[in-house]
Amino acid sequence: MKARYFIGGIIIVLFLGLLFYNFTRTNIEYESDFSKVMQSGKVCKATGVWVKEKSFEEDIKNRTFVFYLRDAKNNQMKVIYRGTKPNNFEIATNVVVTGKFEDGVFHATDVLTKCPSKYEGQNINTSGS
Amino acid sequence: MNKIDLIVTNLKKTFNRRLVFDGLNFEIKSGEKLIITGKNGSGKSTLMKILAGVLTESAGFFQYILNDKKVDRENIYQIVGLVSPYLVLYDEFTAFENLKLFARIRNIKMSDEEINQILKKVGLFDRRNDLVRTYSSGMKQRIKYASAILHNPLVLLLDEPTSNLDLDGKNFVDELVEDFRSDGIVLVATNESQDFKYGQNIINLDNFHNIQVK
Amino acid sequence: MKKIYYIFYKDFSSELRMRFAINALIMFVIVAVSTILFSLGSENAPQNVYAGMFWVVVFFSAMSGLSRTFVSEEERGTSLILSLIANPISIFLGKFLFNLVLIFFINSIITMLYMFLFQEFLIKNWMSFLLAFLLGNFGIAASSTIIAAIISKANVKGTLYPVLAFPVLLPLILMLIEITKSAMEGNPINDVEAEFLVLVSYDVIMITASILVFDIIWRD
Amino acid sequence: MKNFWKYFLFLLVILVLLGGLIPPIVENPKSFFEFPLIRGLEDKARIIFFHVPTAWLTVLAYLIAMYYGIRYLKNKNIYDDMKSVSAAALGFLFCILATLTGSVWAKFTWGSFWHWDPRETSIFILLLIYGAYFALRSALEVEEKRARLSAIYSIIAFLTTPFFIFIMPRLMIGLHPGSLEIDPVTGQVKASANPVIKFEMAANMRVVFFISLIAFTILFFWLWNLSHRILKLEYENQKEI
Repeated sequence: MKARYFIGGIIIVLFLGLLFYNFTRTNIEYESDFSKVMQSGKVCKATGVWVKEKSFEEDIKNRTFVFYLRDAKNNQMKVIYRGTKPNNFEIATNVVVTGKFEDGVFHATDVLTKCPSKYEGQNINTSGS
Repeated sequence: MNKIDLIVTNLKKTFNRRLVFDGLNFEIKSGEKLIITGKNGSGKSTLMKILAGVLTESAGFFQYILNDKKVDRENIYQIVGLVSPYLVLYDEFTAFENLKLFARIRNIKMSDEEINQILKKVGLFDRRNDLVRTYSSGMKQRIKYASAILHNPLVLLLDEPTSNLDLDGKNFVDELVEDFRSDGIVLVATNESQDFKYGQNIINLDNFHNIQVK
Repeated sequence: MKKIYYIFYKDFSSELRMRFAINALIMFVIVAVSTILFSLGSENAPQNVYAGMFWVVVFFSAMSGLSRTFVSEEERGTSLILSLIANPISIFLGKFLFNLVLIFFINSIITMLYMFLFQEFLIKNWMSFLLAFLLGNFGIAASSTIIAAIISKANVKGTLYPVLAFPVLLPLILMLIEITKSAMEGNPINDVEAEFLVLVSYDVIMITASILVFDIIWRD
Repeated sequence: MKNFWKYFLFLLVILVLLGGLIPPIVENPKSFFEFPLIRGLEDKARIIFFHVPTAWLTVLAYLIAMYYGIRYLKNKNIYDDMKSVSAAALGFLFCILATLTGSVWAKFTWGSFWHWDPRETSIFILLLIYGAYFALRSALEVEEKRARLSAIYSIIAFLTTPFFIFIMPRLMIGLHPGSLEIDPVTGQVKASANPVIKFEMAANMRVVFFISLIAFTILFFWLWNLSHRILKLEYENQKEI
């Protein structure tokens, strides 16, 4: 009786361990290299920084939002999002887009912005944003 | 010859804050037969279900000891046969199919002939291929006996053994209890005074009912 | 092992005679799929929506059929005789086996209906879809059997079942949707290797936990 | 010192209210009584003193409810079930509070009430589990059965939570601090700054934050203690009739 709970407990802990090992081992696939995004043609999550110099276009009538992203290697990519501009797009440090690269444009189904999350003063210069 | 003991120590059952019984102590050995009596609602059926291992007690404990070895809770079903008014068989199957299924699930080898023998014994042989759904209450009582003795149990728990039975059926129960294996235990829960002949000792559950919990 | 098989066999032949679950299940699937069909009309929804809707139908058909094995025993009062002839573990595994067969049957029907009715439901990597189908059915059967055992002891059984099962089945369903999406895009199985590991862990953890706690549920 | 904890709690709550709401938020904090300005957050940063403790208690209460559930299964002592259910009830309350405070804040900071960010999703699932737990309890009339089955459900539901921790980041990117994000400079995936774990919080904010965490925890145990004692009294009262 007691032995059964013991063995069962060990099995459960073992597989929870496997789960966490698996979690730490595999990267969560946010593609940060745009050259790969452009080649693959698959649905993926891509991440980059908004190119402020090229600004953005917003078409409220057709609900489209167009902007440019660049990755760490300075590859730039045009993104078309069928939706409205996220609220704090301008102050975002980082943009994540979900979608597919087709005909030279990235068609995003989802755009997420990450904001600065440090509860510290701004005297540290946050470059990149 | 097997040796079986049943030890009941300080057994207590409460049901939704209501005390059913408390401080129940007794011990019976191979060959002994015990009558359990008490008013309606005194917990006779509850005690029978607890001893059959299908209901959990609230406190205290009971233990079957087979040939000096404790019987695991999970294996009580192998040595116990229960007849109870609460027992309902699968009524979409015939009597024969029910017994055949039970034998298979219990993993005991039984030929169709042996099952027919048991059906003859309880007087259902002629109706063995009818669905249990079509049975009268007396016949349902008889098929319960068949399922209780199918695996030749060491412990026979009979709750209201003669209810719904005709004279012929009562004679069958008399015979069954009389001729029950000499190394076995029989417990009979009843209020019918004519059933008191089945056992030597009587426990009245009413005596265990009024104890106040501290 | 034999005991488990015969408990399954008992439920199976009982189902053949009484049709507790199967008729309702098939009707449910037909109703659900045709509702989706009507609501889409001639519009083409994006591909991954079909992957999601496939598992949604699977989840709700599981919710409408898999509780019957325990609920019918409890409603008819036959659980007493069952616990008198077998130990709790065999009972659980027998019922689990029955639910496993049932869900395989019903999900095969759903898959065929989907392939037949929705052109967009096109699986390009059958290997990974079938493996997900296999592991997914196992997990759904495991979780829904133990939840059904809990439900069968309660007063209101029907509405409570999906409420209790949803949080437990959600991680499984989410993973299955991810794998199905990937299979529909024709990605190799390695892409969703991690998801498969999660499925396996889920299946093992759920079945182990169920076996451990079942006898506490079963004995009144 | 019979009422030590009550006075202590009172003191802490006053401290948290004063410390959390009064200090002005300035660009370059000079004195200890000024909080740093965080761009995009401004005054909304104060939520951390109230939102995080409620979220923490939601989880703590669940663990306590499960612990006493398991104890009930072992000892069959109905008082353990009372402790379990009152912890769960408080957990449910704090869960609702955490969801509401979070979603109101999200409306003003992230733009809408709900984003399905991993942590929002997990609190939603916890809300569902708590809801299911109470739905199950209300459907069971026999006390012993209710205690037993709800304890078992809490265990089974708990076993699925590690899966969410794994699954969520694969399905959606986190907005909460501490969730995974992509470093804008290197492009690598990394866990973002977690103000709770990594203490990337100004020192004076940290003091208020931890006082608040302690105060909320004491408040929880006080409420829990009261509610399971009430249940026990009611139970004994009914038994005498």
